[in-house]
Amino acid sequence: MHVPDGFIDAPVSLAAGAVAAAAVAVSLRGARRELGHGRQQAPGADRTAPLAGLVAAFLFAVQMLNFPVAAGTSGHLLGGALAAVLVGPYTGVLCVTVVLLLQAFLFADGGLTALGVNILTMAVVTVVVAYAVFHLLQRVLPRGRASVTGGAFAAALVSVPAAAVAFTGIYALGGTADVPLGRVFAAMTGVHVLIGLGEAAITAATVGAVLAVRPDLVHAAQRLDSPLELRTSPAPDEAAAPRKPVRRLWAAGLLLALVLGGGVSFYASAEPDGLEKVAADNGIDAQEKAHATEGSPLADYAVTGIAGARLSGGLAGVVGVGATLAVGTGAFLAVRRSRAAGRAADERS
Amino acid sequence: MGAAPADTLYLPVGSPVHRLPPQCKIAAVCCFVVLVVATPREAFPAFAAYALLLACVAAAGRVRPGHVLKRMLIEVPFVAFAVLLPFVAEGPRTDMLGLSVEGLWGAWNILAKGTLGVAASVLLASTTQLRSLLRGLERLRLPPLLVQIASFMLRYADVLAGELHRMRLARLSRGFDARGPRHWGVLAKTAGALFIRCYERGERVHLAMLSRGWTGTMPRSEEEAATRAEWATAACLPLLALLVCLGGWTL
Amino acid sequence: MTDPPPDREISLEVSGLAYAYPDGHQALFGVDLTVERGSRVALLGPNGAGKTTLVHHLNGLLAPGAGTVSVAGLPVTGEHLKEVRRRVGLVFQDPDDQLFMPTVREDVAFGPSCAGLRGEELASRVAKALRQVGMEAHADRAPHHLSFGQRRRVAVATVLASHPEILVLDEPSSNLDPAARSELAAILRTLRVPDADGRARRPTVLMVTHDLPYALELCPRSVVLSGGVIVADGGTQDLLGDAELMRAHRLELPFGFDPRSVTAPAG
Amino acid sequence: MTDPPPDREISLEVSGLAYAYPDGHQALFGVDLTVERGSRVALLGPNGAGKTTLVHHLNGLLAPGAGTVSVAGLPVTGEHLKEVRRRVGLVFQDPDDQLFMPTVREDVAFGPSCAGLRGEELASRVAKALRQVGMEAHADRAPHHLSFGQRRRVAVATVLASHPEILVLDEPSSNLDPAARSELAAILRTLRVPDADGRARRPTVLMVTHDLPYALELCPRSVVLSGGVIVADGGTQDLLGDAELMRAHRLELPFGFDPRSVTAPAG
Ligand SMILES: Nc1ncnc2c1ncn2[C@@H]1O[C@H](COP(=O)(O)OP(=O)(O)OP(=O)(O)O)[C@@H](O)[C@H]1O
Ligand SMILES: Nc1ncnc2c1ncn2[C@@H]1O[C@H](COP(=O)(O)OP(=O)(O)OP(=O)(O)O)[C@@H](O)[C@H]1O
Ligand SMILES: [Mg+2]
Ligand SMILES: [Mg+2]
Repeated sequence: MHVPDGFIDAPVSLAAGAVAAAAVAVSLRGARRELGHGRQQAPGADRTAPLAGLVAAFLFAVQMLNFPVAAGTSGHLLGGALAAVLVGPYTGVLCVTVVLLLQAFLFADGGLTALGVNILTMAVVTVVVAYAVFHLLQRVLPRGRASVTGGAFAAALVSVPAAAVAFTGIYALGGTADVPLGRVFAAMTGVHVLIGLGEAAITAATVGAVLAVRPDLVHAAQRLDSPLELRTSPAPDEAAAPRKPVRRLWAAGLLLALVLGGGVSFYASAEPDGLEKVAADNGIDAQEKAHATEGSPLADYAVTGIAGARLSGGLAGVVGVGATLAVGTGAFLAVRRSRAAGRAADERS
Repeated sequence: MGAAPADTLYLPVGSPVHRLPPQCKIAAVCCFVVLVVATPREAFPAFAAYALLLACVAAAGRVRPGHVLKRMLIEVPFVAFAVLLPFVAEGPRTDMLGLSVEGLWGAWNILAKGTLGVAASVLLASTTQLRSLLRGLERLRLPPLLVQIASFMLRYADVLAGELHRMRLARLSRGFDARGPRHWGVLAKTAGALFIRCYERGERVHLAMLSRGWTGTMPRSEEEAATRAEWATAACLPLLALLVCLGGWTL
Repeated sequence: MTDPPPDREISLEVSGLAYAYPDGHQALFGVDLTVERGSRVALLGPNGAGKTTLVHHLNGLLAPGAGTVSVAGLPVTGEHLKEVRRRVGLVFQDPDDQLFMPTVREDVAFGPSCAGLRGEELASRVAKALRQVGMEAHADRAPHHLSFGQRRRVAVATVLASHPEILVLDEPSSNLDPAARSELAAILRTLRVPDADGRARRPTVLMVTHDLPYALELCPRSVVLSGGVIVADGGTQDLLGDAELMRAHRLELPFGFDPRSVTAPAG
Repeated sequence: MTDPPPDREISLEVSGLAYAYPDGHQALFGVDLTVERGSRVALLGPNGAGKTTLVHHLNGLLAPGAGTVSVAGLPVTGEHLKEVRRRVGLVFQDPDDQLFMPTVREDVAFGPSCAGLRGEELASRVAKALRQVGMEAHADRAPHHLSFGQRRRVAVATVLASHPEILVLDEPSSNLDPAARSELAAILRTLRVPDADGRARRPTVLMVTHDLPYALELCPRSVVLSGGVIVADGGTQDLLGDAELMRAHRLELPFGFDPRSVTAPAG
């Protein structure tokens, strides 16, 4: 859903930029408060940047799980809901913003002039909507881990179509192509409800896994604190009764498996023989595969993230440029023809 | 770490473009793209002129055309979208194929501007090192907290890659190979565990930094602000683009 | 080395192995090594000698730049990789490299279940391996929440549970407490693994270590790798007694230890 | 323990320290420990005893659940953290946790440059630390491309370069080759660090280790931590000689080593 340059006209892009900047400024203030506590934290240390950076890196990695949803549109995790639940709304906005910023500058994913639009829809709207939904649900649902996981699921599910709606709104104001708005709306929300399902399942699975092992890391969850025991000689039997996070993790894993399976099989349906390949290329192994001994998700961005193994090298670039020229020529011819028609009409009258 | 991600994006050839301070380049590219977007879509020669400008920059930066094209893969989803436009848009239709005229215009607009935007960003990323890009953004008054989050993100991207790599080797050495849907469960579980693993590894790295006296800002070598001459050099691109843009409006 | 008599099976055979890492750093410069089935061999050498690099080749995690590696007669390439990995159990030098599942139990079960084990049999295999390293009490915890030494033990358990015919251990005793160290030695000495015909046989053990007394205690034969080549190969007691050789390859004997004063326990 | 005589400076003072990890697992149950300035103390104990947890408190990386920690008279809390971390140099048990910069040189320079060192002085400090651990040749490589033992050495160098008045080392000798091990011992024995008045003084050393002979060689005093509490504290030779105590806490002496037969080198 990264909007490129030229999709939204200049004035609206700039206005969106201004609004996004304001939202980021607000988040900057809020974030310092948000990440300033937690038990694991070293007293007084400033962990905002490192931990937000880590969440951003994770979002960046999961955003590379790209799966085409319908012709020409590919879905990937937006991550807004995940960020909102894990680190809170303000830091969440910052994390997603940073991801978008780096994607635009380092990988040309999303236009520079469209940065405002992208931040507004994918960082601000998703995070705010997700957090609102999540917060609301936490109020009504009974306290407990299941509620947190369920809340995360719902929040993510709603956040993605919300972003699509926001985008449609912006498009209505400053879209450059005259596509019927109703259709844009229907297509966008339709597709994004699908993407939202994927997003919701992955978000819930991740939050569930984190809850099971490190509940303190989930910004929105209350911690189950037990008082410290003090003694002066070693315990007779060191083996404290272990808790059992197994089942939850298993469930989370299964859920995630279903979703990834679903997403990936979309891909695979076009290429049934490639099932195995796709599982390896687009599954979790995506980033690790190309660089067996060294590398970074960043390095593989264009290759595995965007076009998979099917389009190689410059071919796709050539296709892009070729298509640009072809459409341009078409438009040019159309203009000439309509001008000529106009002139003919003038002459006749 | 740090150096690795730059390997495939950044082209380490010394050129005048590479040597320009990052903040100048970023500002120039941003202005350029804004101008491109602001150009009326009917001004065909203007777009040709923009493309020519970028080609000149690429030549000056010794960036091979193949490199730019390869990086432009990113555009593919939108090329597909644009190709659909002429079929779905409203308004009068052409005689050939019954395409929507308005749709054709829309497609052309998106593709031309999008392509130029992508090419400009690719040139920026090819001639500017990751870390100096961040420094440039910082100099352009991007809030320091955002810059810090970004630099940590880049560092942790390596942690993440490292963890993924370790997990993969560990699976392999115990006889696992991903074959078909039966193994998605394992892969999915890996994804779930990845977050915690990375988070905790990141936490430990952060602790290590703290224990060596880190207080929130990376130590970095002082460097001077860009000179007037450097700003002037970088300004060539947007200035020429401004001329082109104005030309486009007056045509 | 002379050719082994024909009735002796060869577990590991490395010849002319050279390898350079992708960053261009060459770590191995032509390594030849033969290990007989059922024997225990220590691989000694200074830091950065290439021990880990060599060991990763034995499991096909790295592909030789030059030379060949074969395991139990199978060349370690493409089609045989799966079989080779089934036969070779590798304990990584860094336990974090080895453990990746959400709980200790699942991690230990991973290898056997990849090999097709299920249900009761799997559970008992896992329980036994965890008992051997004294980690039953922690079976349901997350591996990355354990102490370093506990993680090392789980790493050993993951391999024990797979019943590999060849055990390759990269510094298994580091970060273990002294009791765990000698328990591990006892395990390695008494371990028997069923072979293809179901007979219990002694597994082949190749152990990288910097702990020379430990090598002497466990391995009758030692090989010294230094600077990417094998520089010595022979009886452990002889090698450790050769002060000049030891010094030349940064293998000084520890404080208060004399290799000639002790005899290795039998087994 | 009785109160130390008033003229002795106290480097580390821990009292009633208890801590539970965020997943609820309690690791320390009330630890009391006092270490005098300039002394070398070994911290022994089985895997999972809580040694690493304790050590992380000495640098303010973990905040006590109960009890207090103070370093050189400063309580390890909020406003003093910066000063405490300047004074305490911590070598992590896992070198991968410690090394995070793109090159070895930058990593070693990180600490001193956080403390404000620049230019020539910084460069010579870094060069010296790398020379001490024998890693000058690798200064421009990436830390994660080194062998495990090489990474451990760089981790030690990062701390040496910061000239800390108190050195806390978590299993510094594991994965080091035997020569590097005794070089490290020599470094620790001869290290002098300038104090506030510029006089060269012996740093306080607290070393976690499972290598009992090494502890005896280096540290006159030992403390045994087991099950999250201190169970013994005294002269190393005495403690190692107490077979029952050792056995009870999984600290068997290694094969071929008799603590009574040797005397620790002076220094
Ligand atoms: N991933 C890597 N990339 C580049 N070089 C590497 C990598 N891993 C190891 N090396 C280099 O290869 C050489 C051999 O490394 P290896 O890890 O095999 O040593 P080792 O004998 O296992 O040492 P140690 O006892 O310290 O574990 C070293 O010089 C090391 O710096
Ligand atoms: N991050 C963590 N989360 C939860 N529990 C932990 C964590 N780290 C350690 N523990 C537990 O706390 C206890 C003490 O761990 P610690 O790492 O301090 O042991 P240690 O004495 O350093 O052991 P070793 O000799 O193996 O390094 C162990 O039982 C361990 O399982
Ligand atoms: Mg090694
Ligand atoms: Mg420890």
